[in-house]
Amino acid sequence: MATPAKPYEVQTAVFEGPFDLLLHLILEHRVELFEVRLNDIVAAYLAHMDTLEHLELEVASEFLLVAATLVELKARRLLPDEADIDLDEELGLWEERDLLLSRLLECKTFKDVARVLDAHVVAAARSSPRVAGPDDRYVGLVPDVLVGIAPEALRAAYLRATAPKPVPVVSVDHVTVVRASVADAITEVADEVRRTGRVTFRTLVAGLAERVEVVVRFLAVLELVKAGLVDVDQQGGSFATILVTWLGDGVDAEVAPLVAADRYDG
Amino acid sequence: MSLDDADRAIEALVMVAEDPVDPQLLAQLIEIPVSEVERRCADLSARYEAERRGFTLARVAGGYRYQSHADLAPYVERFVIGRQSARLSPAALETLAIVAYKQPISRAQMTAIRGVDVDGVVRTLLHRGLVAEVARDGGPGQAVLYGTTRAFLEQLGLDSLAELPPLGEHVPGADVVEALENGLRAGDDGRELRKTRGPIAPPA
Amino acid sequence: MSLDDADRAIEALVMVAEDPVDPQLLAQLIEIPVSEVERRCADLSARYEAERRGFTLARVAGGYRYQSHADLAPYVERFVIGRQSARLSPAALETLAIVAYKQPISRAQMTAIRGVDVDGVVRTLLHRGLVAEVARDGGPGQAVLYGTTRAFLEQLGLDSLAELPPLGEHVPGADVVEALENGLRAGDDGRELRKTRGPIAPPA
Repeated sequence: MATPAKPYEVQTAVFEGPFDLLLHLILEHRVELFEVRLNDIVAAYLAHMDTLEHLELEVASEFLLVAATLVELKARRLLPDEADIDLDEELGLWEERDLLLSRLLECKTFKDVARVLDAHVVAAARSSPRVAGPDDRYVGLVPDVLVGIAPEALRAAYLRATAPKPVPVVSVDHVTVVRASVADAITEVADEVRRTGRVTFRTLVAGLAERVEVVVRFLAVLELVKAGLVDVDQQGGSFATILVTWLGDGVDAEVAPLVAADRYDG
Repeated sequence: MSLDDADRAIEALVMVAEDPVDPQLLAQLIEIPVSEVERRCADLSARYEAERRGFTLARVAGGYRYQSHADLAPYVERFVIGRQSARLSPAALETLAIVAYKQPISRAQMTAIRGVDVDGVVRTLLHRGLVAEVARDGGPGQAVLYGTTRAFLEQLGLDSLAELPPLGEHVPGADVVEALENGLRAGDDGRELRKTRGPIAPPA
Repeated sequence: MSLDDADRAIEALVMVAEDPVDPQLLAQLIEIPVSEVERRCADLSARYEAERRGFTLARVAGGYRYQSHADLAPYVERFVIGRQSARLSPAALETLAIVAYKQPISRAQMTAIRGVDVDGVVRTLLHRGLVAEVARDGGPGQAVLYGTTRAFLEQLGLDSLAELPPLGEHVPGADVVEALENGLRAGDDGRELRKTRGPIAPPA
């Protein structure tokens, strides 16, 4: 990261990621998570994107993670409202909540201990080490370390040092799965809405087994709304059918930048 | 209060070293037991302090080194400008803390703990020489595993990783745990959170 | 016989310096006259001798430096010889190659090319007399620029740098280096190097 990315802002506070945001909301504002209006955060997100001259991709994708986490949590709250509660699902919900709690606690632990380490660094920086080494009387003792090294070996070492470094491969985990699939979902949703002209959100998520996949589809729709490629309409308040309508002119070029943007891995 | 030859040899050797000198090496060169090296270094260090020297003999990263006395930071800071590294960002410090306590650890594991991508900060930490690749995961991905370096110990002024503050002392208190539990409560229908585990365990 | 603050500041500053410290600079940093610096240094030096310290405060070309006492040379020699492995590490060889082909070059530029901190490696190369400071960057930081030495050429059996094997026109990686360097130089374009010494200084 050559220059530090401008962190994403929600209501003046600066958050570094979903855990950061959740810890802030819960610990400093004592907010119950299910009271957070996702609407507000999405509105702030869209307003912020409008003010940017160019999309700060790393920050934008982190924000999508925040939104995904919140949507997932709110979805958990909403699902049991349906008449028949699946006991397995209910138990799974508790487990997931406990897992999130322990992850937040772990994250908070390292945030706190990082401050202690910083205090160590600051204290240690008040002393500087001696680095001068032996004086010139002893330079003659140094063996000729280059003996036996051909100039060609030096050239080879130079080429090795300047060869492009392999890009580190990050193995897929829970978090990166979410990020990667938003790009795919944008393509899939765009294809489907363009083909049909108008479709219900329920149709777009029909057949998806995992809740997180539904969340990702929802985020994809938000991205397409933001880009002006689709419009959404919901008559009859919460839980009424959401209609998604195609506004674009049918070329792939409009969708491509969104997909590329999300695939970017800073 | 004259110094004997072993003390003088310790002073000379630590003076010409570019990095902290392993007491084993001092013992070998001076031909005295390691325990005696340790005792003599402790005595020298106490004596410098008592004489109000401008330098100290410090035990850092497993060895002994001379360094300027912390009192004189105002003078030294003006002089060594550029040699001191810039402060780490909170994000880099948090990631560094995770590596310090969880090493060896992969990027994916760091990402999972922080909840955000760590590639940028890991690059910064590698660049600063505070962490390094220490192994590869045996699994299919052969993920690179990272650990802290000697430079990390030197920058924190620690003798070894054992001197890191115990993580257990920094596990959030009952009030924080309770606040988080309330925050994650289901809300309106009075359902209670069933606890299945306590605060996270300190590292083994 | 406690030391006052000016003595302590002198001790601290000379201790952390990489090169002999100019008394003018000491005077400026401590805000006392140069003559007083000279007198205090002479006193400190005499006191170390009287206390039979293992180190001395020597007045050498360019200023004051701590060095090991001549009496203790046998220990220091064993340390210096024993410490060096006969071969350069791959990291040291790569860094040396970068200096050889890109001189004059700053540590920051080497770090940018290698992607890891090079301070320790550069110190090794300096102490082995293979590279030396050859100039200073004209910019605000006055970064030290390094080049290879005559000893470097002699050990490789070359008469001049022109005899280094050419990198070739189509070397992959050279463009990468340029990109890295441009990235590093962004913002201070057009700055010229102010040379203070010739390109190949023999080890001091």
